Amino acid sequence: MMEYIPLNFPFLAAALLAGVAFYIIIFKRNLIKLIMGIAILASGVNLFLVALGYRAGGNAPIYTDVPEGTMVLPVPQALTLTSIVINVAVLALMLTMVIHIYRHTGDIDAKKSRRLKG
Amino acid sequence: MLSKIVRTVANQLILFILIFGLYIIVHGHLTPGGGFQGGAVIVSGVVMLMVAFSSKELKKSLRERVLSIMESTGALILIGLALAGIGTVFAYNFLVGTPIFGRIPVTGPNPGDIWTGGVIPLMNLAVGLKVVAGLSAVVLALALFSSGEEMEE
Amino acid sequence: MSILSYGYAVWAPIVWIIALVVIGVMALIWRSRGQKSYKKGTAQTDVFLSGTKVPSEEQRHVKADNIYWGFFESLKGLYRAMMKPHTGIVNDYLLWLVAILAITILILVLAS
Amino acid sequence: MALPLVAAFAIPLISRAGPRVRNTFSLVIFSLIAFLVAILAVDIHTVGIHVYTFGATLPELALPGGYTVPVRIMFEVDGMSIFMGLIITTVTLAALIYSLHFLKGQTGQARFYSLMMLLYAGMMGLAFTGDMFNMFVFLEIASIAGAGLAAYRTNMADAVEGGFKYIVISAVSALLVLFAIGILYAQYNVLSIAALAHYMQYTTLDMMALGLLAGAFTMKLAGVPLHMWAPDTYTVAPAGTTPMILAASYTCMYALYRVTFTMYGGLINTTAIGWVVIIVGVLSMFVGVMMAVHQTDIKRMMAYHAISQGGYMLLGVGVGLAVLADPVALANYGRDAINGGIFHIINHVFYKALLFMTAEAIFFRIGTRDTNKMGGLARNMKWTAAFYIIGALAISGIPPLNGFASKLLIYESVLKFNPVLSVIAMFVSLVTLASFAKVFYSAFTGPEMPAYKEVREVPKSMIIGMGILAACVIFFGIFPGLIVDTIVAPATEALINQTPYINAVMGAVP
Repeated sequence: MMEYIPLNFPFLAAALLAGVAFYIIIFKRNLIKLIMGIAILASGVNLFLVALGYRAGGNAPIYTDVPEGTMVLPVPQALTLTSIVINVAVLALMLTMVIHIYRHTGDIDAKKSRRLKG
Repeated sequence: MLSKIVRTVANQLILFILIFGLYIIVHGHLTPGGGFQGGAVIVSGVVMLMVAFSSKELKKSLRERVLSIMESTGALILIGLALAGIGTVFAYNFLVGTPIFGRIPVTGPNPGDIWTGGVIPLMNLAVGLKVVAGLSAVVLALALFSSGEEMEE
Repeated sequence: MSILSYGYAVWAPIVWIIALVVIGVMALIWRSRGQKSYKKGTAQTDVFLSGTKVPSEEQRHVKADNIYWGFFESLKGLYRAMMKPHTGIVNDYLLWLVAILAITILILVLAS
Repeated sequence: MALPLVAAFAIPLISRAGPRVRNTFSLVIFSLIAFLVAILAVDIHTVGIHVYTFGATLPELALPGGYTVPVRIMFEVDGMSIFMGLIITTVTLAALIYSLHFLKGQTGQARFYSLMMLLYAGMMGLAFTGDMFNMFVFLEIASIAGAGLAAYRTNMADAVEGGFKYIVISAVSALLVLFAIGILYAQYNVLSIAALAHYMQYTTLDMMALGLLAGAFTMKLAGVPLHMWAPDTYTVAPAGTTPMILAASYTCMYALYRVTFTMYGGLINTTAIGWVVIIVGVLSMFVGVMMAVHQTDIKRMMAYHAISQGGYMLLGVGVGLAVLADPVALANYGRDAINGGIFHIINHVFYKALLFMTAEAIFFRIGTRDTNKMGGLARNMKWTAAFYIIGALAISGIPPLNGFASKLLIYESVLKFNPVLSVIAMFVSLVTLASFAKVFYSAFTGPEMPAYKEVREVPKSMIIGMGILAACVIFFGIFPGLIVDTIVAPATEALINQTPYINAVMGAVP
């Protein structure tokens, strides 16, 4: 069944996610939306990494009770996990900072809440 | 605070979530999972409690100071384990061949043996500890902010 | 050891310092041969502004905004153009990043 | 190298024992780290490249017999890496000493020291790693810690804003780096820098990856026109950490050089890339300095100068890169240009750190960064004023301080390459001096302001922190030959000649 899905479909999806993310982070002035854009970009990159390691019809790369056959590459999955962990930390930090910005300025618009320019 | 049914179910369910999380952490070197994933499962239990009861209630039992100490301890154990192998090289797997997690695994497909992997299961435990503490602290802090409260410190 | 030689010239700070000290000593000698009648704290050191009343010391201190006024005045156009991109909005920073990425990749692909 | 991490996580525990214990602990453990780094530096300059493989008994096990790709995570330290390591260590030591007193009365000090150690660990990891993916991980560690430090004074609205901007641009550029790593991994199935350099084909996808990496690292090192976050972040970061965030940017510059020289070296069209780097450098110099003259906020002005000085480094290395393919020109002036560019990194980090610290000392005492409101501070803050003069003269390239030595190398080698660029560089230096004279005049000289009659000199630990850096500035100015020969030349050699770096890991592979 899996063979009928075009293999570059995940890459297209990753590109789409990245495109949407870039649109958001450039044109949306709301800081929360900006953070959501970064999260979408992160998922796009993660999808890209996982798709890299996929081999058609492969098994999960675990040696416990597996059938014979090819395995998908484990390294990209490890990379993806690490990057998910890091992104969790980054997102939490960004959200905390937005909370502080909101507390100080009463606004989460990038233009109205800025204090530093020039 | 939600209805009594939800609270009762949540009270019962949290045990299973904890056990499942611990299972994922301990079997990290055999099956998919590990410290972070298992920790995240446990934190999802914490979030469930937070929804069922209120975050104010939860704050009474989960102190930030305790969480902070837990997190630091987890990280210290991890790096301590890595440093313990420094006699040969950093992060050397010095437990191979010892009774604790020391069996050499069979190469190729096998049913899996939990006493393998050397220091890796221990490291998974440490990471799990750190993730549970860190993520709960983050979730708790964000939830408390929305209800207009502050974490201490 | 303290000499920095780079193929076509040499830079020796020690020599430079010695020269500096010699010049300093010469300047001091010259200074000691100057007028001795100059006294601090007398009318000799007061500011004279064509007879008008001199403002107090605090008011005479030129503020940072007013230093190099002529420089900024003559380069007004440049500064107006330069302040425009410095909006301080984080989205604009990322827009610049994407634009530069596109240009860099284009240059790299075309240059090979 | 894990010691800073241990320290970072142990500090919250130790600080339960009281602030004095914590301060002593951080100082002691950091001195130990500095000592270890010094030993490592001596070792590398005498023996050669170090490869450090995690979890293996021998470094050679990175490449088990019969394998053609390295299978383990490793650190690879060569002349350039240890050069960055030395810079980072010195700056962090000075910043740590400086912060001891500065933080008195602030809340969450334990976190401050934790984050500081974490930032240090991230930068060291970035400088030492031999693996693209760990480069990403350490980049993120450094970003998170840096943003946390920049937003440390959460009671100020602009501090949080500066930290937020830093984390946003860091997150986006780190994701771009990860994307580029994915592209590279897809083609060669390896992550180690040496192995990538060994197998590099330079296809169109590789070009895209190089473009992504270059763009992302340019963002992080604040090259014009991607510099706008730098003034915001540098301005608000608390004292001591501003120099560290500055050092973090230059560590990203190191990563850029590592990628262009080592990974893609010999394959790219060096003339075209060199000119791109030169253009970015000249733009940075010019825009940075012109914006700096305009500022009235003292730290913001210094931040723009940091951008402008970053342009000098890019200019020097860019000229070297542009003539990399031409052996005659390289021997004639290219090597000196790279020497100058790299020597300028260490000089700039030292004097700019010194200047940021003096600015923060003023802020510490009078509570404002606005030069309009200052005046006559030299009467009461004599040490600060003296350190400021040293830093300002050094940054403007006045002999015999260290800024002159590296700028001289850049001017003269660039003059042989293209005289126009050299003239621009000299003009920028002139405007730099002018803007620092402006701040010196408005802040330190002039009559005593009535509001600041009671201002006292800053505490001892801050003076010591600044003193270390001032001593380095003067020492490097008087003995430039010594420094260039012992630590800068090996770094340049490591950049120009990438074969030893690759062979240290991939030596067994044909």
